[in-house]
Amino acid sequence: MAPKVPPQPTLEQSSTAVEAGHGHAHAAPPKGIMRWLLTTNHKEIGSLYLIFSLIMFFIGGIFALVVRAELFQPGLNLVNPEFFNQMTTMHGLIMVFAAVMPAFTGLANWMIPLQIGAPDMALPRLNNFSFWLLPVAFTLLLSTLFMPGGGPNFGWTFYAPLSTTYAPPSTTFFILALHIAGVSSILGAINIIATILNMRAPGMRMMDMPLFVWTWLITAFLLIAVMPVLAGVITMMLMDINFGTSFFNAAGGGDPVLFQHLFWFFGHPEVYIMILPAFGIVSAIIPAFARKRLFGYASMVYATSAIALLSFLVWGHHMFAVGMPLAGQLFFMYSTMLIAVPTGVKVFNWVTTLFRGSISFEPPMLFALAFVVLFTIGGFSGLMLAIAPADFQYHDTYFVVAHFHYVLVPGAVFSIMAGVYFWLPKWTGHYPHLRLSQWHFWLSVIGVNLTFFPMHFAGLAGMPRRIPDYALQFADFNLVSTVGAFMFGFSQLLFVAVVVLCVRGGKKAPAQAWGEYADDLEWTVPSPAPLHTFETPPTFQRPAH
Amino acid sequence: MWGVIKSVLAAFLGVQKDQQRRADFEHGSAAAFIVVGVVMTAVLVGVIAMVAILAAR
Amino acid sequence: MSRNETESQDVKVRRTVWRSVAALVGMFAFAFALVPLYDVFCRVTGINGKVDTTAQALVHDEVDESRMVTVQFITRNGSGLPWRMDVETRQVRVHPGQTSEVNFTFNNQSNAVSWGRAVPSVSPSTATRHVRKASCFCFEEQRLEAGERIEMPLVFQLARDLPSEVNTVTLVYTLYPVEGKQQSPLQAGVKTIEGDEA
Amino acid sequence: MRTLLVWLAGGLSLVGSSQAALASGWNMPVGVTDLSREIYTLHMAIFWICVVIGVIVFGVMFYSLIRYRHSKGAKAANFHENTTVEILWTAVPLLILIGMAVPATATLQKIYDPSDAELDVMITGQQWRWRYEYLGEDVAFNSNMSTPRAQIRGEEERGENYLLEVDEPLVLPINRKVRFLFTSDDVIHAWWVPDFAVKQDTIPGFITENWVNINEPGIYRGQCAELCGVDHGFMPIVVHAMEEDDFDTWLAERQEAAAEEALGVDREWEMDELMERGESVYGSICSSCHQPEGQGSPPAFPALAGNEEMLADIEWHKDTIINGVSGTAMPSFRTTLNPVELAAVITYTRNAWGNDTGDAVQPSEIAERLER
Repeated sequence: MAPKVPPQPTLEQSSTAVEAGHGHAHAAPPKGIMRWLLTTNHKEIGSLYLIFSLIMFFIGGIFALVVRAELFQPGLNLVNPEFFNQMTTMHGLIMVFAAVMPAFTGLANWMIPLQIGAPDMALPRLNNFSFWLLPVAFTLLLSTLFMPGGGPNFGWTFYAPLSTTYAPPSTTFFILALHIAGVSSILGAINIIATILNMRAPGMRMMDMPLFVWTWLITAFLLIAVMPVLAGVITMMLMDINFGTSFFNAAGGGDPVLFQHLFWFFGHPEVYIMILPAFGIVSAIIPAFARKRLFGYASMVYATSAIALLSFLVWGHHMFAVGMPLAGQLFFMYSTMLIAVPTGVKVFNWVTTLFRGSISFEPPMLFALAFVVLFTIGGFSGLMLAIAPADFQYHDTYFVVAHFHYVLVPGAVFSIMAGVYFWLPKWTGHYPHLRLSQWHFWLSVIGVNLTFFPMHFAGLAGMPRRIPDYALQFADFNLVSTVGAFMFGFSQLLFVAVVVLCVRGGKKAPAQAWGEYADDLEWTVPSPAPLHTFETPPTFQRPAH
Repeated sequence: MWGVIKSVLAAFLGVQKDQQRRADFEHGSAAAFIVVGVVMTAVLVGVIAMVAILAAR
Repeated sequence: MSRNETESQDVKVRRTVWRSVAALVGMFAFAFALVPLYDVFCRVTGINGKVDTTAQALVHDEVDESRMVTVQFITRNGSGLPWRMDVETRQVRVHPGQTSEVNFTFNNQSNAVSWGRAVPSVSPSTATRHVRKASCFCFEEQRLEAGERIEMPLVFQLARDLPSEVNTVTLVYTLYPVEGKQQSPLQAGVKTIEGDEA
Repeated sequence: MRTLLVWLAGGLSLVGSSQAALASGWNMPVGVTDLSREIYTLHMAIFWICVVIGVIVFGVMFYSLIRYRHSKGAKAANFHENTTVEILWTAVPLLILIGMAVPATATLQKIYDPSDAELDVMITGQQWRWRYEYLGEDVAFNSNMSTPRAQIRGEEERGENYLLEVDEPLVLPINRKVRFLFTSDDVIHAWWVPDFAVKQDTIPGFITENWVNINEPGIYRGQCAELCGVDHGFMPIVVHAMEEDDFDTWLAERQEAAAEEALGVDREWEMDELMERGESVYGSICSSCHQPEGQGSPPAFPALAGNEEMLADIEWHKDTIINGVSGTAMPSFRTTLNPVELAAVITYTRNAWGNDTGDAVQPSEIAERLER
């Protein structure tokens, strides 16, 4: 299956000291599209991942705007409920599996080898393969929208039996697409683990690694632990749909609730898969612009591991309304409340890093600061949701929608943007356009809060999730949300503009682009980073301060 | 061994002195920490489950 | 980097990869293992009102005459089975420890043979473990000829250690067709022909 | 310490409830049961705890952002760990959480008390309506959304209870413990009335339970809270809570009406009568899937207008409606519709929208078929 790959460059010359653009002794890469199809270079694959996820972010965003436009006013105004359900489902699936996860994988591809002083990923050809699985998977997934009966319409959580016995015929393709995307994530995770464990620069121990590398290592372990469970669940669905088994079908002695247990056993760690790398990015940016070492590096590592372990024990809090016995309800309530402690530790560490620093507000810092505030708000609503009796009122309402969007949009997505702004000088050799970046930031922050803050109120007032039309008392909240959503959506065009402008030119950036507190290994190579770096391993020195 | 347990316990709370941490990583083996970590997670599960079952009575 | 070091790194990478793959395979298998594990867990703890479907021995110890518990029976029809299911009495009042018998009737109202299965569920879930059934049709596939009517008993007992706050136990049976075993008269004919050829 | 925390939480929630009165429609309803009030108090307590933590954390953060600006010449300090502080900020949240877990556990224990119910109501979710059965009382009915489609499409002005109104509300007595048994005929739904703080999934093939003891008479509205297909947004719940005497009168009336309807089975029905009744049954039960004009929405919901299989074989037609089709969204209507309704709707679908077969199916015929 793996594409034919050009011969590996031989190690003749250290390129760290060599200026980009000349002096390369490498075999000339294939030209045009073949270059991208066949590339095994971690930087190029990283760029591919990032471009792919940006495209998917817009596609998922358009779906979200269809949903928001329909909800602008009461009544069925634009789309029918059937298509509305397909839009909510596709929005969730695309954003989770095709936008946020590949974006983090892209950043990992670009930055992990640079941050640990490795010449490339451990398995470059596998790397190429795992990327190219993604366009296949999501072209297939998107094509289900045009199939008879439409695409998946059962929500991104695809609860059985709505997703099995009562599903549209295209569900088999949905399962196949998810399988392919899952294989891609798993291969990516194996590659990252192999790289981090084996390819660190001499002298760099685990506890010397930048936090982005640490959080990704833990994320990769989570991926290996839970993606096979997802694969198992969708395989069971496939068998229920096509081969007459009854895993989730009560008529044959199965149990629909089992589906939810299995799904959330995957699903809750999945939530952390989407946020742990964000912690790593923010932990790199805040010290850089506070000009002060990160407070409690070790406790950050430990807290991340603790969150990862605890994430396997809390899945039942998604299911407080299915009728679990009291002891189960209490178990999941307690364990969920417990997970707030290490998460709190992280926030306290960031704030203490800021305390008595020397703070400036460059674009990456703006996004990182917004991340800390807004992610914490999402954490608070998460804590409220953990209280099982109160969850009977919150469950499956817009309060939940507000909660997880606060964690995922100004959480995961803002951290990705912060990371992109932070590393753009390294990638392109230019600083991002300052004014445009600031406009992008402020419009995004205002848009995000306009969109998602009113959802708290709508949910508390009683608006259920995933409805295409609503009672009149929710009208004002929804109107504001829709306005905010369009503002947020269109302001992302500025992001594209900033990135494109930055690639084409702008203020030149030096190797150490963000000052002496952004001092991980990636800042020792020239900006822009040449195609091949660290072919001679650097000597790792612990930071002086 | 006690040192390892203490370190892992500290890790659960997210508290660890830099010095202690350096000591851990110079002397202890990674495997020991992972094993103790998993065992402690199991213990934690047991404790939460016990509290939950007691409270459910 | 010397040739030797590169090789040793390759070996290390390979080892990491194989370990990851082993973990992957393990987790995939674990996902499937969760299905029976969950089942066992449910039966042991009574979560979900999932009932032990094997016949259990009744315990002949003292009847707790100080307590009366109402046992309700509800029958429901899942879609696609032309049967009528009835229970002779909608509810009985019993003492914990007392053995009772209730008759259920199944009636195939179509003019073709068909298979059905009654799926049981108990509420409240804390009571599930304390319902002992000596004879039960639950989960067993039943075959009824066209127009056939059968009567089946449920012999049960509530355990004496039924939690004290439970004073009503509800048993619901939902009748479902057995997938792949239903046949219209036409299909039955086709099947015979195929059988002949074989 | 624990009591202190509980008091603190209680005190804070008092502040909260006075504010909530000002901003009703922005917050969780206090509700009309003891438990809903307790849950509201928990909600406000945890909310104010979050606010206090938020004020402290964001306070320190924004103070730092303003006070230690690089542009104002701030010089960074050089510290990066402090075990005392770290232990403190791990231990304090832990204590706060324990303080929250205690009252939450107490409330959960009350919710999980199934004892001493005076009335049992079985609630069945079905795409896309609710069915209520008063167990042992011989009263059962379906509850469909009654908001006209024209309002949804914006062709009519929307009423006050747009999307939150039904043809037949669930009627319950106040001051009696009512036990609900939940199940579903097809997919998972969730029955939710915010004023009762009851939200329970209905799971096909399984039964779950919950209960309510309403303190005040009134009309309470809720919605399905689990995605259940196309019309998930259109299966509201309305509960009419009555004084106990009024409830008993209502129940007796319903029993009488059911008995009367049963008498109608034996007589011969005219075609017009059947068509009229059938149209109303079709409108409330069938049209959400098979569409008002019988055009269906294939492949999930076949068209009935001009459906050759159905028109050619009346026995198959009756069989399909009475028993449903396994593995599809077509449920069994054996018990959810009475013989009159079954006969009427079969007659209607065989004669409406140009299906003019002229067949009139008599209720007595259906009743005989159900009994045989």
